[in-house]
Amino acid sequence: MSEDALLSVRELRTTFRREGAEPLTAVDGVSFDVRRGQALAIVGESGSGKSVTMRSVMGILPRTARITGGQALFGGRDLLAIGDRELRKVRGREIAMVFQSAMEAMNPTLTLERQLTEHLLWHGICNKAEARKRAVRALGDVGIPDPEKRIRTYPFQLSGGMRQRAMIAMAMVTEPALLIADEPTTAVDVTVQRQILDLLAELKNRGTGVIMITHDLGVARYFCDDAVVMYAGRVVERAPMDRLLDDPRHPYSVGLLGSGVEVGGRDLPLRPIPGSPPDLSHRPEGCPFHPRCAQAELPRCATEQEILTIGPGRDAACWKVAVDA
Amino acid sequence: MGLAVYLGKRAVRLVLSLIAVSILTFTLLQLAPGNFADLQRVNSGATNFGGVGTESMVGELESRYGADVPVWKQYLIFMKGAVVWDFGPSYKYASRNVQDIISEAFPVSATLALLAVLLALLIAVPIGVFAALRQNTKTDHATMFAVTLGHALPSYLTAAFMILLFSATLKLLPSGGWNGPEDLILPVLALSLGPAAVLARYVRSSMLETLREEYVTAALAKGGPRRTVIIRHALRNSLIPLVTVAGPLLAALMTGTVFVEALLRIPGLGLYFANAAASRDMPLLMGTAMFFALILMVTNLVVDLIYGLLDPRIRTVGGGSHDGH
Amino acid sequence: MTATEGVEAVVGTMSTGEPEPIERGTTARGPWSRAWSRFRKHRLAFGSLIFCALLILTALAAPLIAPYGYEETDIQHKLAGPGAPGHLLGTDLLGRDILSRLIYGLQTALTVAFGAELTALVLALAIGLLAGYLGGRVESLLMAFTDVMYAFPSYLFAVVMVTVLGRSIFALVVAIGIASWVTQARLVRAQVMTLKEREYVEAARSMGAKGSTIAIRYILPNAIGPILVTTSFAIPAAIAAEAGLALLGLGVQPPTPSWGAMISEGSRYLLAAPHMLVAPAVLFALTLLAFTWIGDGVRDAFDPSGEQR
Amino acid sequence: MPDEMVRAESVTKVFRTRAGEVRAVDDVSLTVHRGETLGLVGESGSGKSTMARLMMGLQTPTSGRVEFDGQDLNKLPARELRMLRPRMQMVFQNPYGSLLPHFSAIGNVMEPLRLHERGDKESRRTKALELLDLVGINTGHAELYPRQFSGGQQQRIAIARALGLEPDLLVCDEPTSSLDVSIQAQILELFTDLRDRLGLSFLFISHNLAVVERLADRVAVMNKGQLVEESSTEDLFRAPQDDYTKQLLSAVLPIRQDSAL
Repeated sequence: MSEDALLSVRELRTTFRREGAEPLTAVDGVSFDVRRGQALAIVGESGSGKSVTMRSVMGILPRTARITGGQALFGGRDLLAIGDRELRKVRGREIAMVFQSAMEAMNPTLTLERQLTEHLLWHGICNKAEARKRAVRALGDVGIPDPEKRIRTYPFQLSGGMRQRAMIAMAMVTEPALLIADEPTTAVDVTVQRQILDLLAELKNRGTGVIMITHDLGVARYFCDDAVVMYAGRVVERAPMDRLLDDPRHPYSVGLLGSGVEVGGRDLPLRPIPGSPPDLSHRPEGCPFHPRCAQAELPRCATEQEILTIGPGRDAACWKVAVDA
Repeated sequence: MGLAVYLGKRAVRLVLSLIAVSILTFTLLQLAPGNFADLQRVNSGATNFGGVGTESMVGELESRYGADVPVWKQYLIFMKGAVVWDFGPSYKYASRNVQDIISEAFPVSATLALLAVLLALLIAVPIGVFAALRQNTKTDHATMFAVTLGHALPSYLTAAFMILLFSATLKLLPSGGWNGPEDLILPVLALSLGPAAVLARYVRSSMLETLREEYVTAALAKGGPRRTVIIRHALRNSLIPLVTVAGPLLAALMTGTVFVEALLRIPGLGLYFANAAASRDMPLLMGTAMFFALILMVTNLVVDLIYGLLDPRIRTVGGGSHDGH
Repeated sequence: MTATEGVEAVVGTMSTGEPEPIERGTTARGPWSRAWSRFRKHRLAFGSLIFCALLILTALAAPLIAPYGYEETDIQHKLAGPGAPGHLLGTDLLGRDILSRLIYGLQTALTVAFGAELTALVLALAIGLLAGYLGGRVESLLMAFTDVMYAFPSYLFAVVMVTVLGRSIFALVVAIGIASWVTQARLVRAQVMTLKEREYVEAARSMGAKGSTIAIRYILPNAIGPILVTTSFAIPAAIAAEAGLALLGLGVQPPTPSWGAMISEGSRYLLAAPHMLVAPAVLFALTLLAFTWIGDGVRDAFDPSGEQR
Repeated sequence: MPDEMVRAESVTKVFRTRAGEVRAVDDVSLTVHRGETLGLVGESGSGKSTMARLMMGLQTPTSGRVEFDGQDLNKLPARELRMLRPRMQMVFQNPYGSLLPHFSAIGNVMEPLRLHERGDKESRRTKALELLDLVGINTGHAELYPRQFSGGQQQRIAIARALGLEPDLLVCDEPTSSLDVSIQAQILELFTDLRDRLGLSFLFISHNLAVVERLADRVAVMNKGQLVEESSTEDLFRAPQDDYTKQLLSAVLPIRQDSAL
């Protein structure tokens, strides 16, 4: 499975140090693969650990965080083992990142030019004049009109949609093999959302692998090929995107879909999951979802959880699903 | 809003504030007990005037100091002079005009204040950045402890400890006076510690705030070397608001050197002001108060302008949003 | 790894929903009880609180504790060093007991500081709340006035006030109080302005609450934390201001003792009698530090992330 | 009894900012009928939140009038407007921000009852406990403070508070958009349940078309301060007339394979 994978994450575990308390496990044994020219959705609600997972791979966690186990294989190297110096050469050059809000992810006091060219220079990809040319081209590619002029402006002088495009240009200017997009459309209006996704789809068609972190199942379905569902720091289900949405298996995935409202679904009954996601410092033993799960069977669900293969390219972290399959 | 309009508005506000300050001070001083001729007598050391001669003498003095006209007229006369830099003769230093005293004594205070602020910045910026980068470590706590000391002790108390140490015990430095460059050392050191503490605390928290910004993470995600990211993205943006603190500190120091001047017998403007108050030298008191208020206001205005220049967000809006305090 | 973020920051960036980390638990803990338990954990602040309580008791009971009156002279022992018979900290130029004068000086310092800060707080609260809450023309007027006062260096104003009112404790309270209310009024107003934008104020309006109810029952309790922080730092500042004015010869009328005057005197006889400077300077420094540490504790109690300045 | 609960008649709201005048709401007429749920849809900056505040009488329109049950809100003296408030209540986007942080959950729910002097302290307490129970908050947690609850629970408390005065009209401004999907579904269920049980009139504001479709009887669409379309929910989603509405609808990304679109 991982032979043609661009990035293979295996058993990743990340914890956060806390003052006067046990470390908090934010990511617990997460594994997945991303292939060239394909998009993987990491789906989950707040606190599910989806952002921390990707920040662990990128090595941009806060100081209080520690990666305590796992591998992230990329181009024959384990990103978690090569050290910050080597990782820095990958970061921004071979793996780039797009954030939720360009307003926050772009420095308000530096011009677009500075921000779109600085990493070309850091990585020694080209000289300053060439970098500027590439930056202008990148801005044009993402559909910003008059890029020659716009490159001299500051991020706050652009509209929300344009700013988001500029951030994508900033990520793409080094032509990375893998793009990590962290909720790239959450902060924009629906009418802009589609344009941003189409822009990213173009990159995908050119062979870039994409990991998209999202809580929006509609966005995931529109853009992604495969999906990983996370809950309380763990992967609960992994499946091709369409299969997940049309035939979810893990009780949490089922609940998530039952909670999602969509246009045209007025007469479908809502089936919300009762209760709220656990506080990571009080994560239930065994399957973290069992206290909210209608099908939970004690004591087994409260003591163990393992990931079982339930079909081609499909796994679920629920023994009951495997029994049914 | 154009810069010219903005400047014009600020200038009008400044003049109005100055007028308000002058009326306030003038009125208050009118309420002070005793007429100025009594004071004149006290100041000249005479004890038994009495008799007819005195009355004529008082009349003579009154007309010399322009006190024989109604109060409102006195105020107008004062303002008319003030506009052309003429505050009239001092009571206490009867042979000198107030403006000459200011011209002579202010450079002394200004030198002390400028040197102290420069020293404070030199101490504070590295300390603040250092503490921020090591947040919640022992180094950070120790640094912040030292900062609290600097913060809590007023300049004259620091100066007192310094003369105990450097003059009385080690006999390295003179314990006061104003004769040579070595007399600068104690007052500048003593004056700089308080501002250094304020600035260091500010730099630390501003730096912490900036380091938490998503654009710093984004810059790291682009593969920026840590040092470069810290300097170009974090430090730069966290030092911009420092102007708003350093400026008023400078202004406060320009007028706040008085205590150290008094303790170390330095002939600065502060000392004259204090003596003027103690000996009820109204023209000197009025003149210095107005001068100090002017200095404070101009400094604040300059700070706002510099702030606007440094931060493109404010620069384009026209600089009106920031108050500078 | 990036350098310097706390767990809160991560939770902040990861969460797409909840505004701040939820503190779950089954015991009800209001803002005040949380603040107090945080304050108690701040050892330096808690120790300082005890120390300052002792200082206040000493000042209240000065006549009982001080071995001599502050004017009493011992002609036999002028400029006696520390440890001289009957004079633990020595005597001054006139043979007055330094320890006794320090204790009475403490009385002066604390009376002036607390009086001044009370004055400042009342003025600041009234003006800040009115301006922040009423808005409109009242606010413009009050704030224009505050701005003028702000442009006036506070110690200059204090000096002018003492000149006008004379050298008494009352004059110092008024002078320092009036000189320091401006900063606080601006803070109160800023707080009120921030809180006024909070959704709960709009929610209260939509419930049909009156302006005065909103200002006093909803806004004030939430503004009080930051105000308390400023006030606790203002106390040592006022103590320093009293001593500073005394240093300039504008403090209380001698022979009533004041630490500033004692320091000023001490510095003049530095070489002959350094003990005259050492004792007041050290006690003064300790007092200021203790009050400042209390302020630190209060700040950490109300603003645990340490972000507000 | 007139059929109209609240009616806005060509209201315009202009805000003066440093950047110049902003027409947040531009000549909009909108009516919520008794017992119906009106959905108000728009993107950020469309003026929908301002419209909600105008209809609540929380802001004064620059021109036009708003009538609640036949009374012109902007002509009423402040005191009488306050007396009218119990009949119209509001639920906000950010539940934590809208609760009083220094009051416990039950204190928050009791506060409007206290303001309008409903019953004595004991009866207010009893009523508040009933309300908390109604919205699904464990009454054993009534003494906890807002920050000790999760976002979804905070929104439940805010709803309980809004219901305490037994309003005729409930205005909800993006009440689920700060919540996670699974929590959003719980709150939507709660709204549906409350509406059926209490017969409230609802003004429900959201940028989420699916949420509005599920709850509303009629839908109004705003864009750049103007009302661009208004019709029954069914018609609007089946056959949108306005270009902007069409654009909004076509931007929706379906989740299920068998979705109607």
